[in-house]
Formats: sequence, C-alpha cells, structure tokens
Amino acid sequence: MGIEQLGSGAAVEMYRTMVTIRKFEEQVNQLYLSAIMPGLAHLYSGEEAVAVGVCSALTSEDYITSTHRGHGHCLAKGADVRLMFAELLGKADGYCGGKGGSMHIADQERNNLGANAIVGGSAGIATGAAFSAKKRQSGQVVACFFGEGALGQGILYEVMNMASLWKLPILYVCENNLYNEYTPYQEVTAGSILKRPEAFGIPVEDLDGQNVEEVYDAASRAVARARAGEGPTFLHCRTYRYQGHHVGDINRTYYRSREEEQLWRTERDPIQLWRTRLVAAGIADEALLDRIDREVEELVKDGVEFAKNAPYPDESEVATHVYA
Amino acid sequence: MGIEQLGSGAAVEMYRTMVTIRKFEEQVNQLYLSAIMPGLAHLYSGEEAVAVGVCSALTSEDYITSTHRGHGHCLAKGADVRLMFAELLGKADGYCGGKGGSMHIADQERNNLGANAIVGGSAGIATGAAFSAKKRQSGQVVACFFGEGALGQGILYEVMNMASLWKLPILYVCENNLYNEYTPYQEVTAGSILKRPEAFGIPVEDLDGQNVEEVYDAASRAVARARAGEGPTFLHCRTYRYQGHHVGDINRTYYRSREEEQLWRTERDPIQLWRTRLVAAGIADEALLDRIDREVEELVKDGVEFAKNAPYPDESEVATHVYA
Amino acid sequence: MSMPDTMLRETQESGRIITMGEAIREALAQEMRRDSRVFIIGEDVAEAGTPFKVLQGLVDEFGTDRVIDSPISEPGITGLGIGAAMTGLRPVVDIMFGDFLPLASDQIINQAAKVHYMSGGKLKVPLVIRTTLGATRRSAAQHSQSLHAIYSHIPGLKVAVPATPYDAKGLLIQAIRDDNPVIFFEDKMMYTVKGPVPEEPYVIPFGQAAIMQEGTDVTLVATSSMVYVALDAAKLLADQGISAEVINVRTTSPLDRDTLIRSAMKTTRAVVIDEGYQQYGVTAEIASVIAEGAFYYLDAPVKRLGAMDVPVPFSPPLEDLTVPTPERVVRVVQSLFNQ
Amino acid sequence: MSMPDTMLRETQESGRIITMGEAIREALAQEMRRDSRVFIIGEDVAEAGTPFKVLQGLVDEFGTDRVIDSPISEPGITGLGIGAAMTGLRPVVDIMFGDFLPLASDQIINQAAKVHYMSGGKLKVPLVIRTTLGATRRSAAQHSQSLHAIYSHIPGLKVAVPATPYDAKGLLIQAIRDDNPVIFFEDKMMYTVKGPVPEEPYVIPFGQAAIMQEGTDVTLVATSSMVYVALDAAKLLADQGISAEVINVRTTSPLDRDTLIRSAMKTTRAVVIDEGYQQYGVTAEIASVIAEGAFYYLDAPVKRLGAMDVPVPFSPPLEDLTVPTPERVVRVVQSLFNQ
Ligand SMILES: Cc1ncc(C[n+]2csc(CCOP(=O)(O)OP(=O)(O)O)c2C)c(N)n1
Ligand SMILES: Cc1ncc(C[n+]2csc(CCOP(=O)(O)OP(=O)(O)O)c2C)c(N)n1
Ligand SMILES: [Mg+2]
Ligand SMILES: [Mg+2]
Repeated sequence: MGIEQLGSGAAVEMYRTMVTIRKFEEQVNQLYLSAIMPGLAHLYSGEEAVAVGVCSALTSEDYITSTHRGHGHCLAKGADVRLMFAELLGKADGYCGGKGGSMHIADQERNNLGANAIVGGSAGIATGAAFSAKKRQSGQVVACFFGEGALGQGILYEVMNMASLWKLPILYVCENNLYNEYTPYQEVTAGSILKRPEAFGIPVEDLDGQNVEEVYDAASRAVARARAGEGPTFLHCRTYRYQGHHVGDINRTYYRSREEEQLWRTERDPIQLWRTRLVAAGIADEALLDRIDREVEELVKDGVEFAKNAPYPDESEVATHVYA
Repeated sequence: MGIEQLGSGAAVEMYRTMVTIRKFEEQVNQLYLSAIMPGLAHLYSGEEAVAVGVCSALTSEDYITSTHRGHGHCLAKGADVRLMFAELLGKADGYCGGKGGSMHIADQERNNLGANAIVGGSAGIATGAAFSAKKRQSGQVVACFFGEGALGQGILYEVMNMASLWKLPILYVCENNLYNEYTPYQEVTAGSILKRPEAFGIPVEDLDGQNVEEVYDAASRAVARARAGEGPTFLHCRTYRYQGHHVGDINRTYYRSREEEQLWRTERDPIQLWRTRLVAAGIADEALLDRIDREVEELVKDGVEFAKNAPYPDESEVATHVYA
Repeated sequence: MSMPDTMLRETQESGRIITMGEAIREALAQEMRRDSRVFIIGEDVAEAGTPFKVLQGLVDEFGTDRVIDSPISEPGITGLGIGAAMTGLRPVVDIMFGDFLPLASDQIINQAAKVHYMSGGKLKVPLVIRTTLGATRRSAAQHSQSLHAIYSHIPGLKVAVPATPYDAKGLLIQAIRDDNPVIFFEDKMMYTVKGPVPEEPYVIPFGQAAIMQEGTDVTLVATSSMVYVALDAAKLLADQGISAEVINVRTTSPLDRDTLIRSAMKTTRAVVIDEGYQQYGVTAEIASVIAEGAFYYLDAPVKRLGAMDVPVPFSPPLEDLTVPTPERVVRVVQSLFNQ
Repeated sequence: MSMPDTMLRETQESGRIITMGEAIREALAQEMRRDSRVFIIGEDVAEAGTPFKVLQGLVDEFGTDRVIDSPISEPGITGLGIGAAMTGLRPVVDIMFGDFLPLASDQIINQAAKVHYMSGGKLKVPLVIRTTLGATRRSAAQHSQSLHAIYSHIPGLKVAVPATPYDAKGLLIQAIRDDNPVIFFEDKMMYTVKGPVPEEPYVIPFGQAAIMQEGTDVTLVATSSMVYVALDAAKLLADQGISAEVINVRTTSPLDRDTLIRSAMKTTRAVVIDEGYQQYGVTAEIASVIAEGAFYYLDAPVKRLGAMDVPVPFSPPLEDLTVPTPERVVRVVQSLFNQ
C-alpha cells in the first residue's frame, strides 16, 4: 500500500485525527489538574498512530472494542469531541449519559462497543462481535485493542483459540507501550509475545506503532484477510505513552527514566513523523497542517466549553438502564 | 537413559504399578456397575504409562497435582489401594475421610496435592507448589497432570508465564487422550499444542504416552532441569482412554469408532508393550510378570473388601474441616 | 419427587405430560425455529447433547452452526456470548455445572450485568446462560453447588430458578426473549421430573411467584427443587393439622416481594427453603424481605433452611445431611408453633 | 470521616495515631519480620507499592523475592497463592480492586475454600487475599463495587471488613496467622483515616464485633467505612433525642451473631448498613439474623441500607445517590419511631 494508494485526503485526515487525540488528551490533563474532571483518566498521547492507523482501515460499520486508555480509539472511530468531554465530566449529554465516564465510553452509532476498565475485559466481547458478524454474514470486521498487559489475562488465549478455530473476522491489536502500569512488561512477560498468537494459528505482524502508515497498511491487510473469511490477525504495535499511567502518575522515575521519555517524544513522535512524511511526499504543506492544528485546537476548546456547560443527569437517571 | 540405566528393579516396579492401575480401574467399573460406588468415576485405563513414567522420575517428596481422571496419578505416586477404594465408597477410612471421593483424592503423605474436578483447576496450585519449593529451597519438583482439554482454560497460560519467568521447578504433563469428554480435541483446539508452551519460553517434549520408558526418560530430563534451577518443562503425552469419559459413558460410537478403540487396545497398550520390552530385554520373564499380575489382583480384591467393610463417617463429620 | 396435586390437576386439563429436560429442549427448539438469531454454545452441546442429554437432537435440526461445541473455556464462551448479544444475536451459553460459573464471573458480573447501564442504555446484552444447581448426585464439592445467590446479588442480571417443567419452558422462552442477561439455573436432579406442559410456546413473566398450594397457617417459600421438598412437607404438616401455603419463587431476581409478603401476612408464619448455602444466601434476602414487609403480622420469626454451610461432601450419608428435607422443614415449622 | 469519641479516648491512652494505610503496612512488615514464610504477590506491589501506595517501602526492606510484582493474572496469582499456601508458605495475594475478585473466583470459591474440607482436613490453605471495596471515588462500575457478600456466602472462607486503623492491623495480623483463606477488604477511601494503633503486634480474633458506641433506642450495625456513616448518623440522632448503639461488624464471616442480637434485644430496633449492593447482600444476612434472633424483642422491623441496586454510575451526583449516608440512615431510623 503506502501513502500513495492511501490518497492525500485520507492521509491528511489521519494527521487531523492524531492531532485531535493529542489535543484532546492535553485538555483532559488540564481538566484533571484544575480539578474539573471527576476521577482519573489514562491518556493515550504518544500512541495515536495505533488507533488512527487501525481505525482508518475500518469502515464505520466495523466494530472496535477499547480499553481503559480508550479516548484515542474512540476519537479515531469518529466520535464527537463534545459528547466525549461531556462524558468525561459526567454530564447528561455525554455518550453514556455520564454513567460510564472515561473508562466506559461507548459509541453505538460508530460501532464502538466500549472502553473497558478490566484489563483484557473486552477480548471476549470483541471475539463475540466477530462471531456475530460472521454468522450474520454482515461483512463487518472487529478491531480489539488492548495493552501488552492484557497478555497476562487467560481469557485472551481462550478467545484467540476460538477466533482461529472458527476463522472469525477480528484484529487483535496489542498496544505494547512497554509498561503495565508501573512495571516494565519484560519483568512479567515470558517467552515471545509474537509466538503466542502464532501458537494458536493466528498470523502476527510486528509493527512500529509510531508509524501510522505502517500500522494502516498492516491493518488493511488484516481487514482484507478477515473479510475474505481467512480469520484473525494479531498486530503487535510497539509504542509508548508519554504521560503517566494515569493523569495522577506524576513521579515516574522509579519505573522509567526521563531520558527514555524524552527520546520517544523527540525521536519517535507519531504526529511529528507523519507530518514530516506528508510534507516530504508533497501531500500537504506546513501551512495546511498548521491550519489543521488550529482547527483542532478550536474544536477541542469548543468541546470542553460544551461539556462544562452541559447539565448533570437528573437524579432519576441513577435507576434507569439497569435493565433494558 | 533407557531401560538399562533404570535398573531392573525399578523397571519391574513400573510394570507392577501400571498393572495395579489397570486392575484398580477394572474394579472401579465393577463397583459402578453393581451400584456399590456412589456417583461416577473417570477411568485411567489405557493411560497408565503417563502417570507411571512421570511419577517414577519423582521422589516421594516431590509434589503432584491431579485431575478428575486421577486414580492413576494417585497410585503411581504410591497411594494405598485400600484407602483409595475406601475414599471412592465414601468411607471414613478413605484418604479424605470420604469427603472428597474419586475427583478429590489427595494423599498428603506422598505429597499428592489432590485431584481436581475443575478442568485446569490445579494448574495454579501446582505452580504455587513449585514456587514454594523454590522459595523454600527444598529441592522439590512438581508434576502437574492435566488433559488436553485444559488447554482451553486461560489460567494455564497465566501460570505457565509465571513458571517460565521465575524458572519454577515444574513439569506440565499434558495427557492428550484425543477427547474432551465427547468432543475430539482437534475440533476445539487451534494451532499447535506444542507451540503454546514454547511461546511462553517453556521447552516441550512430544512423547508417545504409551511408552513408559520414553515418558520416564523425558520426565527424568525435565526433573533434572527443574532441580538445576532451569525452570519448567512441558511434556505432551499422546495417549488414549479405553473406557468412556466416565463409567456411565457406554455408547461412544457417535464420537469415536470401535475400530479406533480396538486399535489402541491391541496395538498400543502400554502394559503389553512394557511387558514385551521387559521380557525381550531379559529383565523379567513371563512367570515373574504373571506372578505380579496375580499379586496385584489379590491386592486390589483385598482393597475392595476393605472398603466395602469400612464404616461410613460419623454424621458429626459433616461439619468438621470446614475451617482448619 | 412427587408431583403436587395442583400440577396433576393442570395435567388433566392440558393433556400432555413431559419431563423438565424435554420442556427445556422444546423451549430451545421452538425459539430457535422462531428466531434465527438464537444459537447455543457450550461444551459437548452438539452431538453429545450435554452430559445431561438435555439438548439431544437439537444439533440434528439446527446444525453445528447453531449448536456449537466449544473448547473448555467458560470465561471465553461467556465473553463471546456477550459480544454476540451486543451485536444482534441471542446466544444461549451452556455452562455445564453451576459450580463453573465462578470461572466466568468477571464476564458475568463486570461485563454482562453492566454494559447496558455503563453505556447509558445504548448497548444491551440479550444473553441467556443456562446452567445447573443442586446436590445429592454424589458429585462432591465442585459439582454440587447452588450458586444462584451470587448472581442474584448483582444488579443488571436476572436469575431464574424453575421448579416445574411448566416453569422451565415458560421461563426459558421468556429468558431468550428478554433483552437482559439471564442466568437460568436448572436442578440436575429434576430433568426427569414430569409435569404438564402446553405444546405451543408461552412465556412466564419474570418476577411472578407461583402459589403451588394455598394454606392458612404457615407460608413455605421455596426455590427450584426445594418446591417439592416444601410440598412434601406440606403434606406431612397437613397430617398434623397445619395448613401450609407453598410458594414457588420462580425468579430470585426480580423477586416477587408482594406475593411473599402478602402470604406471610395471611398465614403469620414463614419458612424459606433453598438449596444454596444458607449464610448470605437466598434465604437471607427472602427472609429479611418478609420479616420487614410482614413485620406487624408475624406470630413467629421467619425461619431459613438453606444448605448446610459446608462444602458439599462426597460421602452419601454426609451429603444427605447438607440439604433441606421435608422432615427438616416440618421440624422447623413445628418449632414456630411451640413458642 | 470523623473520628468517633471512643477512638479519641483510646488514642489518648495509646499515644500513637497513624493512618489505616500505615496500619496495614505495619501489620505486613511485622508479620514478614516474624515469619519468613510470609510473602506478598500482586500487580505493582513492589517499587510502586500498589496504586494506593499502601505497600510503599516494603520492597526496600524485604526485597523483590518477598514483595513480588506479578503479571496481570488474577486467577493465576490466586492459584499460585493457594498452591504456595498448601505447601508451607503464607502468601498475601494483592488483588488491587475488589471488582477483580470475580476473575479469581473459581480459585477462591472452588479451590481455596474447599481444599481443607475435600481433603478431610489433611491439607490447608493459609492464604490472605488483600483487596478493596467502596465507591465514591468516581471510578465507575468496574472499580467501585463492594463484593464481600459473595465471599461471605462461601463456607471455608473468612471475610474481614475492618473499619478502623486499629481493626486493620489486628485483623490483618490475625488473617496472616490464620490457617484458612481470608479475604481482607479494605475501603479505598479509608486509607488516610487516622486512629490509634499500638506499635507492638496484636491480633483481633475473627467473629468479634466491636461496639463503637453504646446506646439504648436503636442499634446501627455497620461494616467497613459504613461504621463512620453510622457514627455520624448517631450524632445527628442524638440531637433528636434518639440514642443509637453503633456496632462495627469487623468480620462478616464468621459473624458475631450474639453481639448483634443482644444489642437489638436491648434497643428493640435495628438498622443494618453496608456498602455492597442491597439485594442478596450483607444487609440481608445480618437483618435476617437479627430479625430471627431478637424477634420477640423488636418494636419495629429491622431495616436495611445497602448500596442502591444499580451498577455504580460515574457521574458524581448520581454516584453519591447510590451509597448510604448519615442523612439516609437518620431518615430510616426516624421511620422506625413513627410507626
Ligand atoms: C483485570 C485487571 N487487573 C488489574 C487492573 C488494574 N490496571 C489498570 S491498567 C493496568 C495496566 C494495564 O497495562 P496494559 O494492558 O499494558 O495497558 P496500558 O495501561 O499500558 O495501556 C492495570 C494493572 C485492571 N484494570 N484490570
Ligand atoms: C472448568 C470445567 N469445565 C467443564 C468441566 C466438565 N468436564 C469434566 S472432564 C471434561 C473434559 C476434560 O477433557 P480433558 O482435559 O482432555 O481430560 P480427559 O477427561 O480427557 O482426561 C469436562 C469438559 C469441568 N469439570 N471443569
Ligand atoms: Mg502497557
Ligand atoms: Mg482428553
């Protein structure tokens, strides 16, 4: 594939979406620091190319499942910034009427089946959605996002076995950002990550998760395989989260060095890399990209304002939706 | 290794133990058919070489964990036939005072940590025992028996990961008898069984589970590795159960053919194969082996009589041992 | 287990007697014919028709595409069921023994029960988990539990505990048509119990207890097979001149509080009988609901009779001590009249 | 949360005030010094000292051999803990959020709770699972549950729900020395609550509730942080001339039935307060125990105040509605005097 086949419109849109995620997360951090956002949030900054690369290979009918670090997935699947911020502030206008919050945003209209606060918790849901797509012959594909920490959860192997057996149309997207919370993943992960899905008969692609083009290409191949009835693919995306495990994780030097963080930020930033590539390929010039940056800035500010002004849910809402 | 290094005494003992298991199970089936045994039992007949090969490589201090199909493991670890039958009949003299029954026999004196009626349910216990042995520097090794059906249980992968990470002294012994209850394992098992442990960094041996010598040799190598601090080994033992999934599973042709059963019984019987080998190697003659057969017959009959005559537990026992 | 008179009466009217196992199979078959979104997944459900043989024959009619043998992966198949339910199918997940539900408990408690609420009502999980409860099969501690209290505790789940073939069919059809996750507990000992069951499909709404027998002196509230224990106890009590009203709870969640409280108000005494562990079990909820709701009418404390608070022992004479029996119920009832 | 007068009094005597988090850390450190078999395993327990920072510093003293960072494998580490406990060690398994216990429920319910019984007393499982409960941290439905009722239901397990730093240290040391599996629930909101705690190691026996404040008109029975809610309610009630006795349950299993019943007999009224879901929850067991045991003394029905029967919502104004508050307790108590 590559940037050429992608088309310049799509390539620029990928840039815009990555910037949207980055600026969204900056605002989330702000909302936390200014004590406007209730609870915590797990920021996706640094990992944008994974969500955007994968979701750009999906149609709006395709499903995704997401994680505690899910804002990026949600935005990449096309969510509305206003409704997301509203959800993060627990407002009635939020995607889940304020009942879900950062760790449970779902966007039914774009077939985002939801973030999940149980590590690995959506692996079953995603595989079931793939099973459903296959049985309904809908042609839909599922992207199941999870961190490398989810490799510790047995259910992942259980459902990979079934996805492989029944050739389900699913992409297992492992976002390896090197840390399970505050523990380097190598300390708790034996053997080879890549060999694990392979042992279940699932092909693996080992990807530079900072390179949106590389992720997009691999995801496109995997989607094509899935739609052709050839079953699941496992995408291992090497990436990095810039911020702490969550917004409150400020002092991080006991588990990773400032130098390491700096290196990823300066050398491996997915947005900067893509920007450079777009300009070099003559697809966009700096002015266009600057304009996009400003547009996104506006969009995000507007979203925050909207959310701040939105009402809290009515008290009666506490008891609705327990049952359908 | 091979039969030569094993020593003729040990080689003949292995024969005796396999015969003991076979004749024990025949009696269990009898007890079921004559409605003397409460509940059900899962017979080990046909798989004797696995338990005996592995346990012959262990000391009495080493641990095992066992399964719903556990009589063979228990006997191979040296259990008393009388106390086993008593347990199967729910008698006070049984290994667990009648409280455990066929699926929960444990033999604390020989460090058999117990059978388990949850498929894969003892994988955690076995790995914990190995962790304990390592931490206590006791030099003990653990053999964790499970059927290939347990490959469906996520916890197995969780604990193999830890065993590999921390180089725990454990043998994961997969008894692949081709069926999960009434379902051929290939229908529910994707990819490659052998590659699964490998993906977690655990070396695998693929073994003829009907050949007690081959199993013993591999287990001895694995035990040596474990004692040397080199971590876990996965033994894949290809075997077959002669009887139904449990004693009540009489009509089996809908999931496997009579021919298949017959073939294993006549061509691949572990006891017959070992008998032939012992005689051929000049380690034992037919007369000796016939005598052993008769001795075992007596032992097993005696065990059944003992159990039949043993008293049921006192009613007060129902409420003891809930807490230590 | 003996068939109660009321049921015999119904039988004469309906004309058809089948077993509980047949009623369940018929409910599944009829719903699968009606709605192509319904499918079954579980261990040995297809050719084997489960170890209890309850599903036997379904695979012949519906094929291995809709009656699916799974790996031994309770968390995985439950998760798969949830995802399928969220995206347009109506899965019936078979968890062979209720004792295995804890393996799938994260999926049940943290996912299935909460998806609808967490999404602000946008997603739903029309999932049925069919499973079993009940002891006295000599299956020991890991195959004999009645764990329905755990799932009745969790908002977002519904829990059915059918007592008769009629219940089983009507509640199972309701469960399949319900847009919420339902845990459907079948007593393993009851598959061969017979009773009248209409041939055409019908639903029993959740949250409606059934009065199996009217009475005036004491209310016996029972779940699942304990309904038969209560009915047998009622017979013994009748011989002693005590008239017992017997209520079949049918669904522990939602619970038909009104029927229970009204009956206890009338009889002024109540005993709650359930086969789950007594401590923090189903009897606790029901007893406290009645004790609170009928407080000013009660002439004696509400009594509970659950399973003994011990792991289920294998040894038959011990196991038999752990479950409620008609004799034990009678003794408890008598104690309410002697104070 | 305010410190009750009784505790202030004890403080003046003992002379040392520390937080609940410190009390827990001290209990662990002292037991690890005393007994080399004790070790800790869990996610981010070592250098990070858990996300709650409760274990901070332990790894410095005891090393990564005894304070072990694990993969994110709740079933696996629980199973490993059980096996280690059966073979001579005394593991303390850290399950970060109580909401994750369902992942490990097969290991807890089918293995840990039953090994001793199933083996006829030959094997034992001296295991502690430290975990958390409690809402109002704006952590939404999968990080806010109080699931202690589920484990209190299972024979073979013990369940501690400490309310004060003094409880926490004494109950945790007891849990570690206990030869049975103990699930130890810490309220996440209470780690910074301060109270008097003796420096030397001590144990609080399981099954002994603490009367936090004596009273004559109504008994408030509470678990964990709900003890503070009850104490605050008692203050408000005192202003209205109602004298409340406040009981801290300390362990739901074993449950100190005698203390609860005796108190209700004395006051003639009782309200049970717990942060778990109300339906089939801890309040049901305790209320039915009191309603039965004190039946002939009660002047009003025993009332229950659990969490609302809804998944915990994220939105703060909604979440705050789901948990018992002093004001809600007062309203319920008042209703007992108006009938
Ligand atoms: C089952 C479960 N265990 C533990 C946690 C607590 N927890 C939240 S995020 C996290 C680390 C996840 O690491 P990873 O999967 O790599 O995702 P990342 O945060 O790095 O994106 C942990 C342990 C949880 N949410 N769920
Ligand atoms: C967790 C769990 N699920 C299902 C069962 C029911 N069951 C008992 S044995 C068995 C098949 C086990 O197959 P395998 O592991 O290959 O052992 P085998 O019986 O062949 O020795 C099943 C599904 C169980 N006991 N535990
Ligand atoms: Mg990570
Ligand atoms: Mg097998």
